[in-house]
Amino acid sequence: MLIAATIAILVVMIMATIRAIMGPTVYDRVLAVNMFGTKTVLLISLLGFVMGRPEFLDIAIVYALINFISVIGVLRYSDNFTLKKSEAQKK
Amino acid sequence: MQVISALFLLIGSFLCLSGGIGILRFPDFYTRMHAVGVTDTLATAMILIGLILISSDFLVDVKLVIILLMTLFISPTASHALANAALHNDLAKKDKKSNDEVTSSNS
Amino acid sequence: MKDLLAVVMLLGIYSLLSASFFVTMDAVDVAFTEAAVGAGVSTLLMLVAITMTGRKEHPTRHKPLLAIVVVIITGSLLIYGTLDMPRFGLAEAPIHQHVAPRYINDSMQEIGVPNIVTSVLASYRAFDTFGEVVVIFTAGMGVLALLSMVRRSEDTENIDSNNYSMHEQHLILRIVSKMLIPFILMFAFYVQFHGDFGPGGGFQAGVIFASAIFLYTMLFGMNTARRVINQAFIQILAATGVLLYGSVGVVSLLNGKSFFDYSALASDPIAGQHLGILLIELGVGITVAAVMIIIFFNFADRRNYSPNKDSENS
Amino acid sequence: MLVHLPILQVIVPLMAAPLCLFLSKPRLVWLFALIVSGLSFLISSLLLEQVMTSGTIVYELGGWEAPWGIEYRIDQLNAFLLLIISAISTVVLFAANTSISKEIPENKHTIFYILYLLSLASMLGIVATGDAFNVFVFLEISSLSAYALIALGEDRRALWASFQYLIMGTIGATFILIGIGLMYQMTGTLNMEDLSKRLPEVEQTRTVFTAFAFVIVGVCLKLAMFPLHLWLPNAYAYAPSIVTAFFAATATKVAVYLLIRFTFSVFDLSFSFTHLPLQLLFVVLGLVGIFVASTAAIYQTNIKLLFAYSSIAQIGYMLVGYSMTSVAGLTATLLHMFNHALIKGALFLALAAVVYRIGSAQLSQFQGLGRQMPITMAAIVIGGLSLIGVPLTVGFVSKWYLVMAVIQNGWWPLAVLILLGSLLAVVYVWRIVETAYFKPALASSETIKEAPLSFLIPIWTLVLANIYFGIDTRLSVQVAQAASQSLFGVSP
Amino acid sequence: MLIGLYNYWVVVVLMMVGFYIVIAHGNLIKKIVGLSIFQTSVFIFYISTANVDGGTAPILAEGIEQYSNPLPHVLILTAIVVGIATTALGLALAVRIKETYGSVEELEIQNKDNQDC
Repeated sequence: MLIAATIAILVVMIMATIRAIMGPTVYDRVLAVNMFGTKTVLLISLLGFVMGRPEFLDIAIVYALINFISVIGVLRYSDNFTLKKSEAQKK
Repeated sequence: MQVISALFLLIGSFLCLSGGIGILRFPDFYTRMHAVGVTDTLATAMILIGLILISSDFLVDVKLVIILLMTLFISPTASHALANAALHNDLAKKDKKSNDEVTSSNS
Repeated sequence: MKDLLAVVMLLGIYSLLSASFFVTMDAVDVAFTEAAVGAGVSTLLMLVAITMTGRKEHPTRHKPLLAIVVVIITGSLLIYGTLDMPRFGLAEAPIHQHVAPRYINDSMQEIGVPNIVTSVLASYRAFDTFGEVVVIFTAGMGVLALLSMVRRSEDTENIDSNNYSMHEQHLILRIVSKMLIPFILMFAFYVQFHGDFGPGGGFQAGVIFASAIFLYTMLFGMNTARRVINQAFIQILAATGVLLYGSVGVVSLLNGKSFFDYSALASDPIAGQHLGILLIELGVGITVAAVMIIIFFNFADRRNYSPNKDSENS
Repeated sequence: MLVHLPILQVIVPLMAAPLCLFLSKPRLVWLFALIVSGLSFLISSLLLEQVMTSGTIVYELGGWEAPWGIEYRIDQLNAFLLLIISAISTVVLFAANTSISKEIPENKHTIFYILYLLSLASMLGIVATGDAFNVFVFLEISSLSAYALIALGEDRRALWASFQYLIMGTIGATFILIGIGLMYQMTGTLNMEDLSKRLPEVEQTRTVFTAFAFVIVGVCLKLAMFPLHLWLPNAYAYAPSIVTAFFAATATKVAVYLLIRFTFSVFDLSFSFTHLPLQLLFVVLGLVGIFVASTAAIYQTNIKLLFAYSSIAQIGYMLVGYSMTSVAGLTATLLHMFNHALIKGALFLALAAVVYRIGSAQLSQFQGLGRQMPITMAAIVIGGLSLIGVPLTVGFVSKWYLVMAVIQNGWWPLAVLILLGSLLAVVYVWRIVETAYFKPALASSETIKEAPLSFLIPIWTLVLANIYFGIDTRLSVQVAQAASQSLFGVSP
Repeated sequence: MLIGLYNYWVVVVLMMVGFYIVIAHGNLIKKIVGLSIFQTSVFIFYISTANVDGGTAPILAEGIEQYSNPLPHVLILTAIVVGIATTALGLALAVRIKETYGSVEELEIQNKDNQDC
């Protein structure tokens, strides 16, 4: 079952990657990356069990955190960018 | 225990897959957002609970619970922030089309 | 792909993927670092950088022919080189026969730390790690040399008004982050001191610590962050980490042992090793966290500076 | 403490760098850096003496024996290089405070010295270490500090030059990393001594061949060997003058050292030169480099660029000597490394003095400088003569040994070509002399005074060294010969 | 025999993708991204060599006999740090170049330099 779940997650990761490549808007990509990140957390947790050494879950925690921070980062900086652009258009 | 765990994992995987199909097939950003936002949290929770059920080590359980809690907090927050940002920058349906053309012609 | 923002996000995905690959290859420590550094810090830095350099790549014409030729030659040379390699995963390969067995078999008796990666990193090859800390310190100084500037008061006001509007939108974000930040800091300390037993150590802890500060800065603005963390102080901190690391070596020198010989630190060699590893990991953590913060602050600061200058020019 | 000299050599400047942040005034930092650099010069001379009397010194870091831990292994070659680097660094630093006061904003002086010390320490580290991966780590410290130092230049082109260098340098370092990885995979060890013992067993494999190719290409990128030299001229021309003086005299020498170390010590000689047409390749590339770069130098209007191209040409001479694969050839290369460091150190320092006074290194600005700054210009002239290879200067000594080595191999035409290359040097040196002495001074340059003493002392130290080692060649030749004999395994 | 090597070939392809981006693209940020890919692929190569059939992570635990080789892991930890250091410095340079030249495209920068001369 573990392996089945792992495969399912891998498939979903591929789907997310396709969406991230296709876009079309920034937000779609962010969404896809965010999804990819959460799926990676799951994948790491599952892999720990599949390989029989589940004590390395710290990595999964870091992933979750990093994922959150990078989503915030993208929003913070892409936001600012679009704001500036719209201001420029107004001028 | 094993059976219950397997059940949880199965539901989780199914939700994951449906979310994946959603992000790939839905027509515009907000519907995709809906697909991911809804399935992501629940699927993660399901799979993690499934894992907690089969783990034998206490420390591992604690870490899994931490991950679970964090996903419960972070995932909706991120989705919210994302939707908020999209809305704030006027990513309405009409804009989407023009945006679409610009990026696709470039890539 | 002409949209650099998309490129950076895909790079983030690539980084996450390679980190997952490291996990399947049993390199948990490396996966840890790659996740924190590749997916976290370097993606963030690139994001900040492209807000300044522009998001679109100009559709200039390249002359890819030469590049393709060079790449094909290099690639085929490498493929040619792989032909005589030992098969993937073969236990009889020289790589698993010569130096590594001693690390695996004896490190417990010689150093007494279950995580072999930590014992190799911090004791057998401590000097490499010292070099690594100096590399990161050099990068911090380099970024300072390139981007630091004297802050003017008008800039500061500008930032404030800019940030105010940012904050209004993200009320929920701020609350959740406020809860998360203490947790992240705690986790950083856990990683710092748990490195002997599981994946982790000074470097990873430093990055995680710094990322908590990044989160804070992104949500509450540069000025608030500056009130918490003073630029001069953080520079001193970066230097302190390197010096702490180096002074462990100097102490062993003074005790008549060779550089980084931790057995000189305590009467019992194993205890000495423990103490030495603890101290140098601390040094690594301090320097890495400080340098990451220096780099990020300088990038973020520059961001508020460049638009002003552009408008002056135009 | 004498036992610990090898590590102190590297660790003293390395630890001094962060300490600089604790000092308040830039002037104090300068003094501190100067003392540290002088100290490492002292250590390197002690080391050289120790090596010459008692042979190779091995120092095990962390008390772990060699293939498991990292070891420092100092033989004649390393000791010689250590001496060159620390000596040039000390002399150049002497003039630093005055020079950078005009070229770098005040608030960045402390950072400048930190980066300078890091750069010094890392070059010493590359040379002293006996571990292949440690080489990579220190190579990166050296590169990173170099990028930052170059980017401190006033001209905006410094930034672009630094970026190009960063791209090329990182590609080079990554190639070296790949090469080291392949070697490690075939032997299971990273220690150079151990590698040289274990490589012959697997020498015939394609993997080792690839590893060799990658290491060589990577090092040649760092070396600015002819077709891979594109990053060098701009990087040298737009960096702050002091940085140029330091790097031109030392950085490429370190790369040449790596080339020698990898081909002679890590891979054995027969592998390096018989399996591959390496000898022919290096002779041809070296010669083409000499001619192309010298010709390019003639057409430059910026003197810093001119001497930067001349540096590439000089690397060509070193490569020709190196590829003779004879004791005499290698001796010539080592001698030329030493002599070229003296020559380019003196020339670029003198240029730094000129830039300090007139704010530019354009040839047109040099008109009449022979009268305004007689002492500095005299130094440039002597340096130029040495570059050409006029008797009684160090340049002559190394050219002489090089030609002898080439003739010994029976390659007569090559000797003629080398001498022809020197003629090109005559042309570009003459252009400077002509402008400085035979053209009327510019109206704007009336007020230009002689350079301050803080420049003149280091410049003339190097110029006198140029003449001294050109007449009394015993010391330099003896060390170079001992080093190359030990590399060939010939007992002296 | 050859099947056991496919892992390395994939890595080689990845490396070459990164390498190609570095030398063929004119945008400075793209170049840095390319470098990043190139370096990460080299890391993957190193880590692949460390793998042993049936081995697990090199953290000692009871009842486990076969561990992966820890040395490449240590080397790559160092190399990752070097990578981020290079990236940070490269980006800082790119930012400064944008400020002074007004562009991050290789061709435009070269054109501006040529006009200066």
